[in-house]
Amino acid sequence: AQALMNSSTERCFTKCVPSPSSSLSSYEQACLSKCLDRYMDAFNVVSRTYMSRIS
Amino acid sequence: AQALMNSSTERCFTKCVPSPSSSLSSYEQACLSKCLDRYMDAFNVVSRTYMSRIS
Amino acid sequence: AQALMNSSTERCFTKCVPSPSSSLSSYEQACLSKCLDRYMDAFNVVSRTYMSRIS
Amino acid sequence: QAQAKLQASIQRFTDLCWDKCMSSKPSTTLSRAEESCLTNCVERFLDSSLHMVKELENKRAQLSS
Amino acid sequence: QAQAKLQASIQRFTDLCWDKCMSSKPSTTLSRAEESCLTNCVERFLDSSLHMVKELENKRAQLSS
Amino acid sequence: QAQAKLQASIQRFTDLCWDKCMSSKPSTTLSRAEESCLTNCVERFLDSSLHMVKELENKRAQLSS
Repeated sequence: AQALMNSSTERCFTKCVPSPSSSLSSYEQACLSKCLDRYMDAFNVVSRTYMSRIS
Repeated sequence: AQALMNSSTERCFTKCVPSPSSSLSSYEQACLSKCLDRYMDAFNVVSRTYMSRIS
Repeated sequence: AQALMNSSTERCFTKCVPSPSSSLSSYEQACLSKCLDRYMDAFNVVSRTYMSRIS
Repeated sequence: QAQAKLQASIQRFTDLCWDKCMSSKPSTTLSRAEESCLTNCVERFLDSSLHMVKELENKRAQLSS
Repeated sequence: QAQAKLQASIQRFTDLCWDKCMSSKPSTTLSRAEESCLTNCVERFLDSSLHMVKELENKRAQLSS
Repeated sequence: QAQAKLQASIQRFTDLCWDKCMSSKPSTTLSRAEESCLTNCVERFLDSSLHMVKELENKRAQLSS
Protein backbone atom coordinates (compact mmCIF):
# COMPACT_ATOMS: atom_id res chain seq x y z
CA ALA A 1 0.00 0.00 0.00
CA GLN A 2 3.02 2.27 0.52
CA ALA A 3 3.92 2.15 -3.20
CA LEU A 4 0.30 2.89 -4.11
CA MET A 5 0.19 5.95 -1.84
CA ASN A 6 3.54 7.25 -3.12
CA SER A 7 2.48 6.87 -6.71
CA SER A 8 -1.01 8.34 -6.37
CA THR A 9 0.27 11.26 -4.28
CA GLU A 10 2.92 12.17 -6.86
CA ARG A 11 0.46 11.95 -9.75
CA CYS A 12 -2.32 13.85 -8.00
CA PHE A 13 0.03 16.53 -6.65
CA THR A 14 1.29 17.12 -10.21
CA LYS A 15 -2.27 17.34 -11.58
CA CYS A 16 -3.89 19.33 -8.76
CA VAL A 17 -1.13 21.58 -7.38
CA PRO A 18 0.76 22.86 -10.44
CA SER A 19 2.00 26.02 -8.64
CA PRO A 20 2.38 25.37 -4.88
CA SER A 21 1.63 28.50 -2.84
CA SER A 22 1.66 29.22 0.90
CA SER A 23 -1.28 26.91 1.65
CA LEU A 24 -3.51 24.30 -0.03
CA SER A 25 -6.68 25.98 -1.32
CA SER A 26 -10.05 24.28 -0.89
CA TYR A 27 -10.14 23.92 -4.68
CA GLU A 28 -6.82 22.04 -4.61
CA GLN A 29 -8.04 19.85 -1.75
CA ALA A 30 -11.23 18.92 -3.63
CA CYS A 31 -9.14 18.13 -6.70
CA LEU A 32 -6.85 15.86 -4.65
CA SER A 33 -9.84 13.98 -3.21
CA LYS A 34 -11.35 13.38 -6.65
CA CYS A 35 -7.97 12.44 -8.07
CA LEU A 36 -7.43 9.83 -5.34
CA ASP A 37 -10.87 8.34 -6.10
CA ARG A 38 -10.04 8.15 -9.82
CA TYR A 39 -6.62 6.61 -9.08
CA MET A 40 -8.31 3.90 -7.03
CA ASP A 41 -10.84 3.33 -9.84
CA ALA A 42 -8.01 3.03 -12.36
CA PHE A 43 -6.12 0.63 -10.07
CA ASN A 44 -9.24 -1.55 -9.79
CA VAL A 45 -9.95 -1.59 -13.55
CA VAL A 46 -6.31 -2.46 -14.29
CA SER A 47 -6.28 -5.11 -11.58
CA ARG A 48 -9.51 -6.75 -12.81
CA THR A 49 -8.33 -6.72 -16.46
CA TYR A 50 -4.93 -8.18 -15.60
CA MET A 51 -6.33 -10.89 -13.32
CA SER A 52 -8.82 -12.06 -15.97
CA ARG A 53 -5.96 -12.31 -18.49
CA ILE A 54 -3.59 -14.37 -16.36
CA SER A 55 -6.21 -16.69 -14.80
CA ALA B 1 17.20 -9.78 -18.97
CA GLN B 2 13.97 -9.06 -17.07
CA ALA B 3 14.89 -5.37 -16.67
CA LEU B 4 15.79 -5.17 -20.36
CA MET B 5 12.43 -6.65 -21.43
CA ASN B 6 10.48 -4.36 -19.05
CA SER B 7 12.29 -1.29 -20.29
CA SER B 8 12.11 -2.09 -24.02
CA THR B 9 8.45 -3.09 -23.79
CA GLU B 10 7.50 0.17 -22.07
CA ARG B 11 9.44 2.30 -24.55
CA CYS B 12 8.20 0.43 -27.64
CA PHE B 13 4.59 0.32 -26.42
CA THR B 14 4.69 4.11 -25.94
CA LYS B 15 6.17 4.64 -29.44
CA CYS B 16 4.12 2.07 -31.36
CA VAL B 17 0.74 1.92 -29.61
CA PRO B 18 -0.14 5.55 -28.79
CA SER B 19 -3.92 4.86 -28.72
CA PRO B 20 -4.60 1.24 -27.64
CA SER B 21 -7.74 -0.15 -29.35
CA SER B 22 -9.52 -3.51 -29.16
CA SER B 23 -6.65 -5.42 -30.80
CA LEU B 24 -3.05 -4.96 -31.97
CA SER B 25 -3.03 -4.07 -35.67
CA SER B 26 -0.46 -5.66 -37.99
CA TYR B 27 1.03 -2.18 -38.39
CA GLU B 28 1.51 -1.91 -34.62
CA GLN B 29 3.02 -5.41 -34.49
CA ALA B 30 5.53 -4.57 -37.23
CA CYS B 31 6.42 -1.36 -35.39
CA LEU B 32 7.01 -3.32 -32.14
CA SER B 33 9.30 -5.80 -33.93
CA LYS B 34 11.39 -3.03 -35.48
CA CYS B 35 11.46 -1.12 -32.20
CA LEU B 36 12.76 -4.18 -30.33
CA ASP B 37 15.52 -4.61 -32.94
CA ARG B 38 16.53 -0.95 -32.57
CA TYR B 39 16.47 -1.21 -28.75
CA MET B 40 18.83 -4.18 -28.94
CA ASP B 41 21.07 -2.22 -31.35
CA ALA B 42 21.11 0.73 -28.96
CA PHE B 43 21.88 -1.55 -26.01
CA ASN B 44 24.81 -3.05 -27.93
CA VAL B 45 26.24 0.33 -29.00
CA VAL B 46 25.96 1.66 -25.43
CA SER B 47 27.46 -1.50 -24.01
CA ARG B 48 30.42 -1.46 -26.43
CA THR B 49 31.09 2.25 -25.81
CA TYR B 50 30.92 1.89 -22.04
CA MET B 51 33.13 -1.22 -21.94
CA SER B 52 35.83 0.44 -24.05
CA ARG B 53 35.81 3.42 -21.65
CA ILE B 54 36.16 1.47 -18.42
CA SER B 55 38.67 -1.13 -19.69
CA ALA C 1 25.52 9.82 -1.69
CA GLN C 2 25.43 7.45 -4.68
CA ALA C 3 21.73 8.14 -5.30
CA LEU C 4 22.35 11.89 -5.00
CA MET C 5 25.17 11.77 -7.58
CA ASN C 6 23.11 9.62 -9.98
CA SER C 7 20.15 11.92 -9.75
CA SER C 8 22.05 15.22 -10.03
CA THR C 9 24.16 13.92 -12.94
CA GLU C 10 21.09 12.83 -14.92
CA ARG C 11 19.29 16.12 -14.32
CA CYS C 12 22.31 18.32 -15.04
CA PHE C 13 23.31 16.31 -18.13
CA THR C 14 19.79 16.77 -19.51
CA LYS C 15 19.86 20.53 -18.80
CA CYS C 16 23.45 21.26 -19.85
CA VAL C 17 24.24 18.80 -22.65
CA PRO C 18 21.10 18.66 -24.82
CA SER C 19 23.02 17.56 -27.96
CA PRO C 20 26.14 15.54 -26.98
CA SER C 21 28.98 16.11 -29.48
CA SER C 22 32.53 14.73 -29.71
CA SER C 23 33.71 16.51 -26.52
CA LEU C 24 32.38 18.55 -23.59
CA SER C 25 32.71 22.25 -24.37
CA SER C 26 33.91 24.66 -21.67
CA TYR C 27 30.42 26.20 -21.78
CA GLU C 28 28.88 22.81 -21.00
CA GLN C 29 31.39 22.23 -18.20
CA ALA C 30 30.61 25.58 -16.60
CA CYS C 31 26.88 24.80 -16.88
CA LEU C 32 27.41 21.41 -15.16
CA SER C 33 29.34 23.06 -12.29
CA LYS C 34 26.63 25.64 -11.71
CA CYS C 35 23.91 23.01 -12.02
CA LEU C 36 25.59 20.82 -9.37
CA ASP C 37 25.79 23.83 -7.03
CA ARG C 38 22.08 24.56 -7.55
CA TYR C 39 21.17 20.89 -7.04
CA MET C 40 23.01 20.94 -3.70
CA ASP C 41 21.22 24.17 -2.76
CA ALA C 42 17.87 22.61 -3.65
CA PHE C 43 18.71 19.47 -1.66
CA ASN C 44 19.58 21.62 1.37
CA VAL C 45 16.41 23.74 1.15
CA VAL C 46 14.24 20.63 0.79
CA SER C 47 16.07 18.89 3.62
CA ARG C 48 15.72 21.86 5.99
CA THR C 49 12.01 22.31 5.17
CA TYR C 50 11.24 18.62 5.60
CA MET C 51 13.18 18.31 8.88
CA SER C 52 11.40 21.31 10.41
CA ARG C 53 8.04 19.74 9.47
CA ILE C 54 8.66 16.32 10.97
CA SER C 55 10.45 17.47 14.14
CA GLN D 1 6.41 -12.82 -2.48
CA ALA D 2 4.42 -13.80 -5.62
CA GLN D 3 1.72 -11.54 -4.16
CA ALA D 4 4.21 -8.65 -3.92
CA LYS D 5 5.32 -9.17 -7.52
CA LEU D 6 1.70 -9.21 -8.71
CA GLN D 7 0.99 -5.97 -6.81
CA ALA D 8 4.08 -4.36 -8.34
CA SER D 9 2.93 -5.29 -11.88
CA ILE D 10 -0.57 -3.89 -11.31
CA GLN D 11 0.99 -0.72 -9.89
CA ARG D 12 3.27 -0.41 -12.93
CA PHE D 13 0.39 -0.88 -15.41
CA THR D 14 -1.79 1.59 -13.49
CA ASP D 15 0.90 4.29 -13.73
CA LEU D 16 1.55 3.61 -17.43
CA CYS D 17 -2.13 3.65 -18.38
CA TRP D 18 -3.02 6.53 -16.02
CA ASP D 19 -0.73 8.81 -18.07
CA LYS D 20 -2.30 7.58 -21.34
CA CYS D 21 -5.98 7.50 -20.39
CA MET D 22 -6.97 9.93 -17.67
CA SER D 23 -8.15 13.45 -18.41
CA SER D 24 -5.97 16.28 -17.11
CA LYS D 25 -8.57 17.47 -14.57
CA PRO D 26 -9.91 14.60 -12.40
CA SER D 27 -13.61 14.03 -13.10
CA THR D 28 -16.31 13.23 -10.51
CA THR D 29 -16.72 9.66 -11.75
CA LEU D 30 -14.66 7.43 -14.03
CA SER D 31 -16.03 8.06 -17.53
CA ARG D 32 -16.89 5.26 -19.97
CA ALA D 33 -14.12 6.49 -22.29
CA GLU D 34 -11.53 6.42 -19.49
CA GLU D 35 -12.58 2.93 -18.40
CA SER D 36 -12.41 1.44 -21.88
CA CYS D 37 -9.08 3.19 -22.52
CA LEU D 38 -7.65 1.64 -19.32
CA THR D 39 -8.89 -1.84 -20.28
CA ASN D 40 -7.50 -1.58 -23.83
CA CYS D 41 -4.25 -0.15 -22.50
CA VAL D 42 -3.59 -3.12 -20.19
CA GLU D 43 -4.73 -5.70 -22.79
CA ARG D 44 -2.63 -4.20 -25.61
CA PHE D 45 0.37 -3.78 -23.30
CA LEU D 46 0.22 -7.49 -22.46
CA ASP D 47 -0.20 -8.32 -26.19
CA SER D 48 2.82 -6.15 -26.99
CA SER D 49 4.86 -7.80 -24.28
CA LEU D 50 3.97 -11.31 -25.57
CA HIS D 51 4.71 -10.26 -29.16
CA MET D 52 8.15 -8.99 -28.20
CA VAL D 53 9.04 -12.06 -26.13
CA LYS D 54 8.02 -14.28 -29.07
CA GLU D 55 10.20 -12.24 -31.45
CA LEU D 56 13.16 -12.63 -29.12
CA GLU D 57 12.64 -16.41 -28.93
CA ASN D 58 12.46 -16.67 -32.73
CA LYS D 59 15.73 -14.80 -32.97
CA ARG D 60 17.40 -17.09 -30.44
CA ALA D 61 16.10 -20.18 -32.27
CA GLN D 62 17.54 -18.86 -35.56
CA LEU D 63 20.92 -18.19 -33.97
CA SER D 64 21.20 -21.65 -32.42
CA SER D 65 20.04 -23.58 -35.52
CA GLN E 1 18.06 2.22 8.20
CA ALA E 2 15.68 4.99 9.33
CA GLN E 3 18.47 7.33 8.21
CA ALA E 4 18.48 5.71 4.74
CA LYS E 5 14.69 6.07 4.45
CA LEU E 6 14.89 9.73 5.43
CA GLN E 7 17.62 10.34 2.83
CA ALA E 8 15.51 8.60 0.17
CA SER E 9 12.50 10.82 0.97
CA ILE E 10 14.57 14.02 0.78
CA GLN E 11 16.05 12.79 -2.53
CA ARG E 12 12.56 12.07 -3.90
CA PHE E 13 11.22 15.52 -2.88
CA THR E 14 14.30 17.24 -4.31
CA ASP E 15 13.76 15.58 -7.71
CA LEU E 16 10.03 16.33 -7.73
CA CYS E 17 10.48 20.00 -6.76
CA TRP E 18 13.59 20.48 -8.93
CA ASP E 19 11.46 19.82 -12.01
CA LYS E 20 8.78 22.25 -10.79
CA CYS E 21 10.91 25.10 -9.48
CA MET E 22 14.30 25.44 -11.14
CA SER E 23 14.85 27.60 -14.22
CA SER E 24 15.92 25.80 -17.38
CA LYS E 25 19.42 27.35 -17.41
CA PRO E 26 21.18 26.99 -14.02
CA SER E 27 21.74 30.41 -12.43
CA THR E 28 24.84 31.56 -10.55
CA THR E 29 23.04 31.60 -7.20
CA LEU E 30 19.72 30.19 -5.99
CA SER E 31 17.20 32.96 -6.63
CA ARG E 32 14.64 34.06 -4.02
CA ALA E 33 11.84 32.85 -6.32
CA GLU E 34 13.44 29.39 -6.67
CA GLU E 35 13.99 29.08 -2.92
CA SER E 36 10.42 29.99 -2.00
CA CYS E 37 9.08 27.71 -4.74
CA LEU E 38 11.11 24.80 -3.31
CA THR E 39 9.86 25.48 0.24
CA ASN E 40 6.21 25.75 -0.88
CA CYS E 41 6.60 22.66 -3.05
CA VAL E 42 7.78 20.46 -0.14
CA GLU E 43 5.23 21.93 2.31
CA ARG E 44 2.30 21.54 -0.10
CA PHE E 45 3.42 18.03 -1.11
CA LEU E 46 3.37 16.99 2.55
CA ASP E 47 -0.05 18.67 3.00
CA SER E 48 -1.34 16.81 -0.08
CA SER E 49 0.01 13.53 1.22
CA LEU E 50 -1.65 14.01 4.62
CA HIS E 51 -4.92 15.06 2.97
CA MET E 52 -4.97 11.91 0.84
CA VAL E 53 -4.11 9.57 3.74
CA LYS E 54 -6.93 11.14 5.78
CA GLU E 55 -9.38 10.66 2.88
CA LEU E 56 -8.40 7.00 2.67
CA GLU E 57 -8.91 6.50 6.40
CA ASN E 58 -12.36 8.14 6.24
CA LYS E 59 -13.29 5.76 3.45
CA ARG E 60 -12.11 2.73 5.45
CA ALA E 61 -14.02 3.91 8.52
CA GLN E 62 -17.23 4.26 6.45
CA LEU E 63 -16.79 0.77 4.98
CA SER E 64 -16.25 -0.90 8.36
CA SER E 65 -19.13 0.89 10.16
CA GLN F 1 27.04 -9.01 -8.32
CA ALA F 2 29.55 -6.72 -10.07
CA GLN F 3 28.08 -8.19 -13.27
CA ALA F 4 24.55 -7.16 -12.16
CA LYS F 5 25.72 -3.62 -11.37
CA LEU F 6 27.39 -3.34 -14.78
CA GLN F 7 24.21 -4.54 -16.50
CA ALA F 8 22.15 -2.01 -14.53
CA SER F 9 24.46 0.84 -15.62
CA ILE F 10 24.28 -0.16 -19.29
CA GLN F 11 20.50 -0.41 -18.98
CA ARG F 12 20.33 3.07 -17.41
CA PHE F 13 22.53 4.64 -20.12
CA THR F 14 20.53 2.90 -22.87
CA ASP F 15 17.27 4.36 -21.54
CA LEU F 16 18.75 7.85 -21.12
CA CYS F 17 20.31 7.91 -24.60
CA TRP F 18 17.35 6.17 -26.27
CA ASP F 19 15.16 9.13 -25.38
CA LYS F 20 17.79 11.59 -26.69
CA CYS F 21 18.87 9.83 -29.89
CA MET F 22 16.25 7.58 -31.44
CA SER F 23 13.76 8.85 -34.03
CA SER F 24 10.10 8.77 -33.04
CA LYS F 25 9.17 6.05 -35.58
CA PRO F 26 11.55 3.03 -35.36
CA SER F 27 13.57 2.70 -38.57
CA THR F 28 14.45 -0.55 -40.39
CA THR F 29 18.13 -0.30 -39.45
CA LEU F 30 20.08 1.81 -36.97
CA SER F 31 21.05 4.95 -38.89
CA ARG F 32 24.58 6.40 -38.82
CA ALA F 33 23.22 9.53 -37.10
CA GLU F 34 21.51 7.46 -34.38
CA GLU F 35 24.64 5.37 -33.78
CA SER F 36 26.96 8.36 -33.45
CA CYS F 37 24.42 10.13 -31.22
CA LEU F 38 24.32 7.07 -28.91
CA THR F 39 28.13 6.90 -28.74
CA ASN F 40 28.48 10.62 -28.01
CA CYS F 41 25.66 10.45 -25.48
CA VAL F 42 27.37 7.71 -23.41
CA GLU F 43 30.83 9.32 -23.72
CA ARG F 44 29.62 12.80 -22.74
CA PHE F 45 27.49 11.42 -19.91
CA LEU F 46 30.57 9.72 -18.46
CA ASP F 47 32.58 12.96 -18.93
CA SER F 48 29.83 14.92 -17.18
CA SER F 49 29.74 12.44 -14.33
CA LEU F 50 33.54 12.64 -13.86
CA HIS F 51 33.44 16.44 -14.06
CA MET F 52 30.81 16.62 -11.33
CA VAL F 53 32.57 14.14 -9.04
CA LYS F 54 35.80 16.16 -9.39
CA GLU F 55 33.94 19.39 -8.54
CA LEU F 56 32.53 17.78 -5.43
CA GLU F 57 35.96 16.60 -4.33
CA ASN F 58 37.43 20.09 -4.85
CA LYS F 59 34.70 21.49 -2.66
CA ARG F 60 35.34 18.95 0.08
CA ALA F 61 39.09 19.65 -0.08
CA GLN F 62 38.43 23.40 0.32
CA LEU F 63 36.14 22.83 3.28
CA SER F 64 38.62 20.59 5.13
CA SER F 65 41.68 22.78 4.47
